[in-house]
Parts: sequence; structure tokens; C-alpha cells
Amino acid sequence: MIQQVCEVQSCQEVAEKIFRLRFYSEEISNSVKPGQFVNILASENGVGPLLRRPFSVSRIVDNSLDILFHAVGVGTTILSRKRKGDNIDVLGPLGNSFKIDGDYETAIIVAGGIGVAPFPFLSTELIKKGKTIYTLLGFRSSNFKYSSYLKNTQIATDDGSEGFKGNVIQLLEKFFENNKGIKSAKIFACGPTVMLKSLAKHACEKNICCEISLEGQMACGVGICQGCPVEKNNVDMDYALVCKDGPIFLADQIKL
Amino acid sequence: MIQQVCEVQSCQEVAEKIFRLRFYSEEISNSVKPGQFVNILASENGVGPLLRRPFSVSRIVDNSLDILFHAVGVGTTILSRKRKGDNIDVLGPLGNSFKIDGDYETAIIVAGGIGVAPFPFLSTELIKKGKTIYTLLGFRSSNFKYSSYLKNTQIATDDGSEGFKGNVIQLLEKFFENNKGIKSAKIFACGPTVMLKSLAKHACEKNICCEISLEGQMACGVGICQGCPVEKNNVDMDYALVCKDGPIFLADQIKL
Amino acid sequence: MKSDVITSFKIREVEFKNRVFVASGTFGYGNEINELVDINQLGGIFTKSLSLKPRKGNPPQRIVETASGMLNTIGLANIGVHSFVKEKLPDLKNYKTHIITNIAASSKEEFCEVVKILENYSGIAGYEINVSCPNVKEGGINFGTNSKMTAEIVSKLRKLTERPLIIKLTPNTTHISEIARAIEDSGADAVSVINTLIGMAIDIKTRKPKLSTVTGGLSGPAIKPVALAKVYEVAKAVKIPIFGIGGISNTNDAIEFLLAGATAIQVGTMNFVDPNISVNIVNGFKRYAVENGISDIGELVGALNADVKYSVLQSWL
Amino acid sequence: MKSDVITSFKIREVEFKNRVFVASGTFGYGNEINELVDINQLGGIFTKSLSLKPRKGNPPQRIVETASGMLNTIGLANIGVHSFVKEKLPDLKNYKTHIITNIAASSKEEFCEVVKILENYSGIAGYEINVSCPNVKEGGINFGTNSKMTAEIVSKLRKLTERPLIIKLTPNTTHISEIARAIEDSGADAVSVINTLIGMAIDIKTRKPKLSTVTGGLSGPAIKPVALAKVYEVAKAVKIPIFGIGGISNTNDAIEFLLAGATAIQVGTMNFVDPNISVNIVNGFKRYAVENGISDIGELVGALNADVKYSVLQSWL
Ligand SMILES: Cc1cc2nc3c(=O)[nH]c(=O)nc-3n(C[C@H](O)[C@H](O)[C@H](O)COP(=O)(O)OP(=O)(O)OC[C@H]3O[C@@H](n4cnc5c(N)ncnc54)[C@H](O)[C@@H]3O)c2cc1C
Ligand SMILES: Cc1cc2nc3c(=O)[nH]c(=O)nc-3n(C[C@H](O)[C@H](O)[C@H](O)COP(=O)(O)OP(=O)(O)OC[C@H]3O[C@@H](n4cnc5c(N)ncnc54)[C@H](O)[C@@H]3O)c2cc1C
Ligand SMILES: Cc1cc2nc3c(=O)[nH]c(=O)nc-3n(C[C@H](O)[C@H](O)[C@H](O)COP(=O)(O)O)c2cc1C
Ligand SMILES: Cc1cc2nc3c(=O)[nH]c(=O)nc-3n(C[C@H](O)[C@H](O)[C@H](O)COP(=O)(O)O)c2cc1C
Ligand code: FES
Ligand code: FES
Repeated sequence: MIQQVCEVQSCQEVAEKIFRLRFYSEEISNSVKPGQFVNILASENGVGPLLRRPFSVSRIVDNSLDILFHAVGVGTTILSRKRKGDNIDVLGPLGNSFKIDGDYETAIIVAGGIGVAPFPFLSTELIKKGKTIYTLLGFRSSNFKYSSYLKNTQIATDDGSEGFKGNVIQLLEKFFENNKGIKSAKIFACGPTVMLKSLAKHACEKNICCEISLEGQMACGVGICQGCPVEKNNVDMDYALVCKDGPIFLADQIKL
Repeated sequence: MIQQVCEVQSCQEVAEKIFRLRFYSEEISNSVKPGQFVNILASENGVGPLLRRPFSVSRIVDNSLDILFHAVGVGTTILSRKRKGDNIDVLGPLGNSFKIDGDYETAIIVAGGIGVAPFPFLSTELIKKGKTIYTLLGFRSSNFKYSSYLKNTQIATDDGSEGFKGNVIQLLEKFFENNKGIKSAKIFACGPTVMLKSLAKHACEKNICCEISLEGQMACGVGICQGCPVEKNNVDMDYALVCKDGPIFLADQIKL
Repeated sequence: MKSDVITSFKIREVEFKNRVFVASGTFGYGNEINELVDINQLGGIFTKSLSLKPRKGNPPQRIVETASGMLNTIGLANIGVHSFVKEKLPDLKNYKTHIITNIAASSKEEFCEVVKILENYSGIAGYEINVSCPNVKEGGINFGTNSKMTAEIVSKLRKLTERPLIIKLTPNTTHISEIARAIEDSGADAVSVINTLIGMAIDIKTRKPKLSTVTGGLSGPAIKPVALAKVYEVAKAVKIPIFGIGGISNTNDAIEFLLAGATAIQVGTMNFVDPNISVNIVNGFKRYAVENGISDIGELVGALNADVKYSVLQSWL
Repeated sequence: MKSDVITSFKIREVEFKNRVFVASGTFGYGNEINELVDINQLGGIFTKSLSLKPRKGNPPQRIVETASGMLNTIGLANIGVHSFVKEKLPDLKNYKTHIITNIAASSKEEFCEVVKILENYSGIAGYEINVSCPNVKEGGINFGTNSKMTAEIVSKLRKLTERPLIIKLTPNTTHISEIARAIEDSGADAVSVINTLIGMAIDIKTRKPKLSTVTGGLSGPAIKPVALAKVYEVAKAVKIPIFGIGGISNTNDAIEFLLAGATAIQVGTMNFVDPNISVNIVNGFKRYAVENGISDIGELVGALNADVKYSVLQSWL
């Protein structure tokens, strides 16, 4: 975990209001694992939002990192305007990571919207481990679609503008119907809470191990403020911290 | 007085940290008088300083206005990064103006540092009225010098890097020595308070009418907050408002 | 925007056409910037605090910008009630909005005298009493921090007028709800919540306070969370209408105040930043109502969906 | 930076090497982010509030960003004093900085018990008592708003320890100086000023409070002017040292607090934004001293050049 001022190498709009920003950091790119995130200061000289903004690491290219983000508010809008040569203050890598090892054969990636962000990086690592990958992505509409650097991709859109018309969980159900032969699978997922909730139920019924990446309001991102609790599914109902114990959790470990 | 979102037409660094920004406004350019100012919002979507920033109108070019400013803090730094096509929210024209009419023959302009800002505009109007103009400018050093669109210019620099070595008041004394013949003169001045103070004393001794443009912290810029008082030189010692009763005052009217 | 949404509300006999007002001290006496703002669109205008005699106000520097806020020490500079009724009021009557005169004083008697004078004039919809003033006769203690002193003022003024009597509370007190209850019991028609927070800034070069009076009043977006909590606290304590004030800079902020329990809102500092914010909020309310199928903006007042378990207001850590 | 500037100061027998600390709840228990920050550079570390038993804290959502600030409702989530001394304290002893344990409790007795336990361990430089907690036994009234209750806690704790006893005051009170005087008289060694302001934010879509507990504590640059005024007020009321806290984000801010009367400062919220801000201020102090020919940073404490005429703190309008 380091704090570093990093040079932006590019920032492009890759889908409607979806931006891919690449910055250089030898240290972070060499130590980061899939599922981890970075906490970026979107302000300069006190101009901009107070708190850092967390983003999953989306891809590693040589000694640089890509983040993929949806410009939804003040911070992401400021970041979307960064250009080659600008500097950003980055804290990372943060949090835990997806557990890639294990004796499953097939990785099923399920992502809703900008939840696709961490999966290009994860896919690269899964491939190295020789896993078979299926990637199911859901978007509101095709103009928000981002599906680069992923394997065996199937798309669902709410409005049917591309691929399956419906949500990604319905697509997953269809996928299971069509692929009854799949055994020893593991699901990796990221997306809106409603999606994760429904996914967790499916995974539990099918008895498939399911790791999910959570979002949530954060202040420090490094485990010192206790600001990002998520309720555990244990008897004590105590809390885990998304930034430190997560952002990756087993779907049945926590109360969504 | 109107509030208008105006398009920036250019923004250039014309001396070290001194920027000239031109924006389009038919309405303001057609109604503004020399000495008046505009109040500009340097923030966008709440990102940036809260309050507007006041700037003298420096020049009118067709239907556009120039402001000339020193990038000293957050607001001016944000403005210095504006580019052709960007929008700025402008309130103006505000305040009173220099009194150009009158039966003086010679206008002596005295400016310290960025206090030069209002004088290109004033000079144009003085010329229209057939006044003879002498312009005395003081800067810390030649790299901060701005002397465009002015008439009969003499420069003083604190470090002697250009022109007279010393301050602009010393330059003015020298000017009076060399120009004993000048009669019926009027001084127009703008600059740091110490300079104006010393100038006011000189003008009083020489019995020359002297108008000065004041700066000061402002909130509204339009006379509704009472935030910008300057003490009057009358028996009641009550206050005038820089934004509404000023920014132009007779030097002997107010307590500097 | 034309719509069938009900925007009006009443205090006593006075009907206000909508719930958006401009706050005292941030809009002059009402008509100074009508070149910039169509004041006929507003629910009403709270004037700069008027005192019995004109006040020249505090020496400069009166203003400091702070993070998302500003400090001021205007010192109640105003033309005095006599000049107001002569020079300002006649023109203000020409507008289709309500004028509420805000009153400041350094003694109970002065408050009464000013109201007595204003009672002789038409065109005034009501009075807002600024009790965030030092009581000069009683050691300079701030009226607004003492429920007994505040209640006494209200009782005295109540006898003098049938016009709406709105008391403007200071947040610089431990239990604002106590003060609110005291004034409700004494016959006030409404409360305004909040006035500015006491704050300070120092120039480290000169080692002097930036404001001429050392401390001053903090306002602007920075204080919005505090103002909202105070409105919520007062709303749970009293039944009279609340004017919510503090850092409101857009329609969403204003709706937060309604949900917390404000009957109407006042825009203060942000008038300096964008003189049209209040008019924008008038339209924003209507748009929000149409989009959310609300027929009367009043439905939003106090409509907060809060867990009663947390009814004691805390700064949990 | 090497320099001959004196940066240290003492409270009781404890010498702190400089005047820059990190505030309770904003730096964990002290060593969690030592990968990011060289904590040996700090004057000291105030731990997250410790309670007798572990506390799991409040439900999510615990945090909201606001204009130049944030609201939190952590709910004093902490591992409890027993786990602290077992799991955290041994490692903390390895650092060349002072650990001050901050303590929260819901009764006088609980405060005493926690101190009694900590008295058995070395490696603790002092105690900071968080009195911004509801007194569960007396109707949930906040200890820190009541000078009698606060003074009682101090008197009891004073009998238990020779270590520096620092009382952390809440700003949510009318007269913070009264509370400060009461605790000075009861034997406290220092005060910390301020804890968070009560604030609130509402989600207008769901019409629910954004924080799970409705209200929470406001911190960050937004509150700096308020904090500075409170420090100034307390400095005029008591002689014991003051730890100035509230929105400090750089050396200039920190110097303002010293000038207003703080003996030392604590950095809170800004640790989340830039974990190295406190270390930067340590160096910034030295640089400022060298540039201004100051031989001891202590010369700045209370060196404000303020007009005595304005000795009553007002939110002038
Ligand atoms: C571990 C983690 C990883 C994340 N990875 C990504 C990523 O790879 N790509 C991406 O686009 N986003 C990601 N997010 C969400 C991202 O951090 C937020 O979208 C961002 O902080 C919004 O900042 P803003 O200033 O633009 O929006 P704001 O102006 O702060 O808010 C705009 C809107 O976004 C909502 N919002 C704010 N913060 C969050 C948040 N943390 N989560 C969800 N909604 C929020 C607000 O409630 C509001 O409605 C991640 C969040 C976490 C916690
Ligand atoms: C009527 C009027 C006309 C002006 N015309 C011009 C002009 O033509 N060109 C120009 O460059 N400047 C002009 N100024 C000053 C200009 O408004 C300030 O420089 C500007 O507001 C600074 O904003 P900032 O956000 O960059 O600085 P900040 O970050 O706010 O402050 C940076 C530094 O500048 C100082 N400062 C802030 N505001 C002012 C102010 N109003 N006057 C003096 N110092 C200030 C601060 O104390 C601080 O030291 C004028 C001011 C007034 C009142
Ligand atoms: C410059 C200024 C002057 C003010 N003058 C008065 C006043 O005369 N009387 C009064 O009751 N409130 C006065 N106020 C307080 C405002 O009416 C309002 O209560 C406060 O600023 C909080 O709202 P805001 O954050 O929207 O500004 C003044 C505020 C400012 C900023
Ligand atoms: C997330 C968070 C947690 C906090 N927890 C505590 C705490 O446990 N005990 C305490 O005394 N103060 C706590 N505080 C208050 C800070 O120590 C500090 O007094 C306050 O935040 C003001 O300083 P700042 O503006 O620099 O943050 C907490 C503050 C924050 C933001
Ligand atoms: S964001 Fe601070 S502990 Fe997780
Ligand atoms: S700046 Fe508001 S009255 Fe002059």
C-alpha cells in the first residue's frame, strides 16, 4: 500500500459516460491483485470533492493501471477531464482480492453496468491459471456497453438494444439451462446491490461458490475510519469493513 | 447590470502569472464605462471557490471584454485555465466609473502592478475626449510588466530591471519635476493601498484632483451585503461601499 | 412553468404564494437588485435587519471566504426603521411579493418600538425578530441563547401586532428546541432556523483576526448539515411553521429542509453567488412535484422517513 | 529538515517532541497505516475511542460527504480496552511517538474502569476523555454539555492517575468556556477542542436520512472557522494547554490554531484525504519558524494580535 502522485497516460470515453483512465505506477501495477482497488484524489489544491474516490483496478498494461468508471458525479466528472500528462494522487493497492486458486474448472463472471470494471484484470489472471471463463454482462442499454478484454462474453440489455433482452441474472439462468454440463464452477460478480442479492440466492440454490465485489461509501479506504461496514451473516451480526476485509466477499458471508 | 453566461474567446499569459481573458457579451460591452468591474464565478457545479471574483474591465474589443488579472489564488488560477469556447458566469457592469469629463487637459495615469488593469479602457475614452495622457506604471520587476494599449508610458521597477529603479510614486515625483509646465491635470490611479496612500498625499499637496480605484474583499458585488465598506473622510466617519459607491473614489474622500 | 401544483401556504391571515424566500441581510431591503431577479416570483423577502436608529456597521474587514462558506461581521449596518418606511417601503409595495421586515435591537424596549412604528404602515406582511443580538442592558448576553429573555420579547411583541411574528433563532446554543418551545408558548407564529454559527479566521502574516471584530457569523453550504439538524430538532419540538435556512444552494437542498420539517425555506449566502437561485428553486419545487406526483408542496413538509429509535440528536463518533 | 527550532512541549512529566498529533477516530489505533506514514515523526497519536467492552458500532450508512466536510456515525466501533492492551499496545511501544488513549463511556464508572485497566500498562502517555457521549444512566444527556457532570468525571479520574488527563470538549453547547473552566478546576491537565458538530443529511429520493442514526458528527474544513472560534474562547477562559482540532488541512491552518491559543493541534478528517498531512505540518512548522525567525514554536501559542474591544464572541451580522 503506497500513496503516489501518478502521471495520467490517457483518458478516453469508451461508452456513454464511461471512461477508461490509464496512469503509470510501477509500484502499484507490480503488487496489485485482481479485485483490489485504488483510492484517487479527484481534487487539486482543495478544489474538488473532499474525500478520495475508490475505483477497482480494471487492467494492467506494462507498468500502468487502467480504471474504468462511470461519470456520475463531481469526482468522476473531474477525473473524466484528465489528460495525458496530468497528475493524480493515488493510494493503493487497497483491499483484498478475488481468490483465483481452487479446484474449480470454470469461472463464470457476472457483472452489471460499471461492475464490469475489475474483470478484464481478473480474466487475465484466470487465463494464466488455465480456467475456462464465461462472461455475462448486463447493461441498461447498448450505449453503456463495455466488453473489452473479456472472454466468451454474452450481453444482456434492459431495453433489448443488444443481446439478450432482460437483466444479467435472467441471462445467467438461461446460461445454466444451456450449459447443464458445467461442473465445478465458481462465480465472480460485481454490480448493483439488487443484482448481487438475487445472484447470491441463485448461487446458494445451485451450491456454487460465489465471490462478489462490493461498493459502498468510504472515507479512508484503508481501514482506519470504520466508515464502510457491511453486516456479516454470522450469529453476532457484527460488521466487516468493505475497504479492508473486502471489497471481495463470499456471497453467503454477508447480509446484502 | 445583468447576469450572463459568457463565452470565453481567449485567455493568454501576457506576463509572469498575468493573464488576459477575453469573453463575449454584447450587453455588457455596450453599457460598461471605464473603471467599472465585473464579478465572475470561478467555480463550476460547486467546484471552486464559493464567492464570485471581481475584476476591472480592462478593454473593450468589438462586443467583447478583456479582463487582466494576476493568478494569485484559487479563483484566478481556475480562470487562468479557461480556454476558447469555455463558459463563465458574469455579473456586470458593476460599480461607478472614472469621471472623464471636466476641464482638465492632462490625464496622468498612475498604476502599481495589476492596478494597470482598468487603464487601457480608460485611455481609449480619454483619447476620445481629446485629453493628453501620461501613463506611469510600477512593477516589482520587468517580467510582471504589462503596458499594452496605453499612451506615453513610463515604467518603474522595484529591482531596476526596466525603466526607472524605484516605485511608481518616485517616478511620479520625477515626472512632476521634468514636467513643471503641466497644468490642469487629473490623476487616475489604481494599485496597492500603500501606493494609493502615498499618492493621495502627493495629489493633495499639489492640489491635483485624483481619482483612485479601490480593491477590497467583496461578497455580492452589487450593494446588498454591506460587506465592502471603506471609511469616508467626513465628520461622521461612516462608510461607503466599494462595490456600489465605488470602486472609484476621490482620493481625499476616503480614509485609506 | 405552468402547473396545477399547490405551492402556497398561510401564516395567520397572510397567504404566501410559495415556500421560497430570501434571507435577511442577503438581499438588501428587497428591490436593490430587481434588475437581476424577478422578485415577483418569490414567496417573500426578509429585509436586512432594521434597528430603531441607523447603524453604520462594523469597520472593515467585514467578510472572509472560508471552505464552502463565508464569515461576516456586517454589524447590522442599516438605514434604520424611519428611513426604511420613507425611502424603501413605498416602492416595495409595487411588487407582487410579501415583505417581512427583520428587526434587530439591543433591548426588549427597542424591539417593541420598532414594531410599533412599522404597525403604522401597510405593505408589511410580518416581522422576523433577530434575537441573535447582544442584550446590551443585561451584560451583552445574546438574547437568543436564553429562553426566558426570548420568550419575554415574544410576549411583549405579541401584544403589539396581529401580523405574523417570526422569531429567528441562533444555532449557537445547546438546546435550540428549548428556545423554540418557549417562543411557541409565548405566542410566536413561526421560527426561522438558523442564523449564522460563530466562527473566526486568522491572517497568519499579520497574526491578526481577519475580521475586524475577531469573530463573525459563518454561513453558506458549509453549515447546511448543521442547519438541517437544527431544523429537524426544532420540528420535533414545536408545531408552529419553521423557515429553514442555512447553506441552501439548489432545489435538492431546499427539499431536504422541507423533509426535515421546514414549512418554507430562505436562501441566504447563495444569493451573492447566483442572485437567481431562489427563483430557480421556486421552479425546481414545481418540477419536483410534477415528477413525483405531488399535488401540494406542503406534502413534503416533515415527510422524513426516520427511524424513531434515533430520536435523540447525537454527534455519534 | 534539520533545524535548531524548539518544537517540543510538556504536559506534566510527559515531553512531546512536537505539537502535531492525529485525532481520535481518524488514525485507527495508531499503527494500521504505518506503511503510508512515518508515525515516528508525530508528536503523538490519539487512538480511536476505547470503551470497556468492544462495540460493533452503528449500522451502515456511517458516512456522508458534505460541502468541504463529512458526517459520520461510526458509533464508537472499537475493539474494547482489553483487546487494545493485548493486541495493539505491545507493537505501539516500538514507535518513537506518544500514544494517548482516547476513552469513551456511557457512565462515570465506566470511564474510571477503563482508566484503571490502562494504568496497569506502560507505553501510554496519557488519556483523552471523550465526553461527547450520552450519559446512559442520566437520561442520555450528553456529558460534555453539562459542566457538573464533566467536572465529576475529571475529579474521579484525577484520583486514579498521574498521567496527563486531557478532556475533549464538544462544540454543541452554548458556553464551551464554562465547561472548560469546570474541568480545569477539577484537575484536568489539558483540553481538546473540538469534537464534531451535530449535523444531518437527507436522501431526497428515499426521503430517509443518509446516516443510519439520522444525525451524526460534522468534521473537516467546513468546520474550521467554528473550531478556531471555540479554541479562542477556551483559551481566554483557562490556563491549561489546548489541543486545537477541526478542519486542519495544512500548516497555515495549524498556525491559525496556535495563534488562537492552542498549544498543539490534531489533524482529523484530513488524514483520510492525505495520510501524510500531519507529517507535512511537522515540517511546515519548522519551515515557518525558520522563515520567521522563531526559535520556539511555542512563541506562536496565543500570539494573536486581537482588539480587546471585541472580547465577547459574537456572530455579528
Ligand atoms: C471498492 C469500490 C470500488 C469501486 N470501483 C468502481 C469502478 O471501478 N468504477 C466506477 O465507476 N465506480 C466504482 N466505484 C464507485 C465509485 O467510487 C463512485 O461512483 C464514485 O465515488 C462517485 O464519485 P463522484 O464524486 O463522481 O459522485 P458523487 O458526486 O459523490 O455522487 C454521485 C452519485 O453517486 C453515488 N455514489 C457516490 N459514491 C458512491 C459509491 N462509493 N458507490 C456507489 N455510489 C456512489 C452518490 O450517492 C450519488 O448518487 C467503486 C466503489 C468502491 C467502494
Ligand atoms: C473592484 C475590484 C476590481 C479588481 N480588479 C482586478 C483586476 O482587474 N485584476 C486583478 O488581478 N485583480 C483584481 N481585483 C482583485 C481580485 O478580485 C483578486 O485578486 C481575486 O479575487 C483573488 O481571487 P483568488 O481566488 O485567485 O485568490 P484567493 O485564493 O481568494 O486569495 C489569494 C490571495 O489574494 C488575496 N485576495 C483575495 N481577494 C482579494 C481582493 N479582492 N483584493 C485583494 N486581494 C485579494 C487574498 O487575501 C490572498 O492573499 C479586483 C478587486 C476588486 C474588489
Ligand atoms: C452578509 C450577511 C448578512 C446577514 N445579515 C443578517 C441580518 O441582518 N439579520 C439576520 O437575522 N440575519 C442575517 N444574516 C443571516 C442569514 O439571514 C442566514 O440566517 C444565514 O446566513 C444562514 O443562511 P445561509 O447559509 O443560506 O447564508 C446575514 C448573513 C450574511 C451572510
Ligand atoms: C470518522 C471519524 C471518527 C471519529 N471518531 C472519534 C472518536 O472515536 N473519539 C473522539 O473523541 N473523536 C472522534 N472523532 C472526532 C475527531 O477526533 C475530531 O475531533 C473531529 O473530526 C474534528 O476534527 P477534523 O475536522 O480535523 O476531523 C472522529 C471523527 C471522524 C471524522
Ligand atoms: S473506508 Fe475507512 S474503514 Fe473503510
Ligand atoms: S460586496 Fe456586497 S455590498 Fe459590496
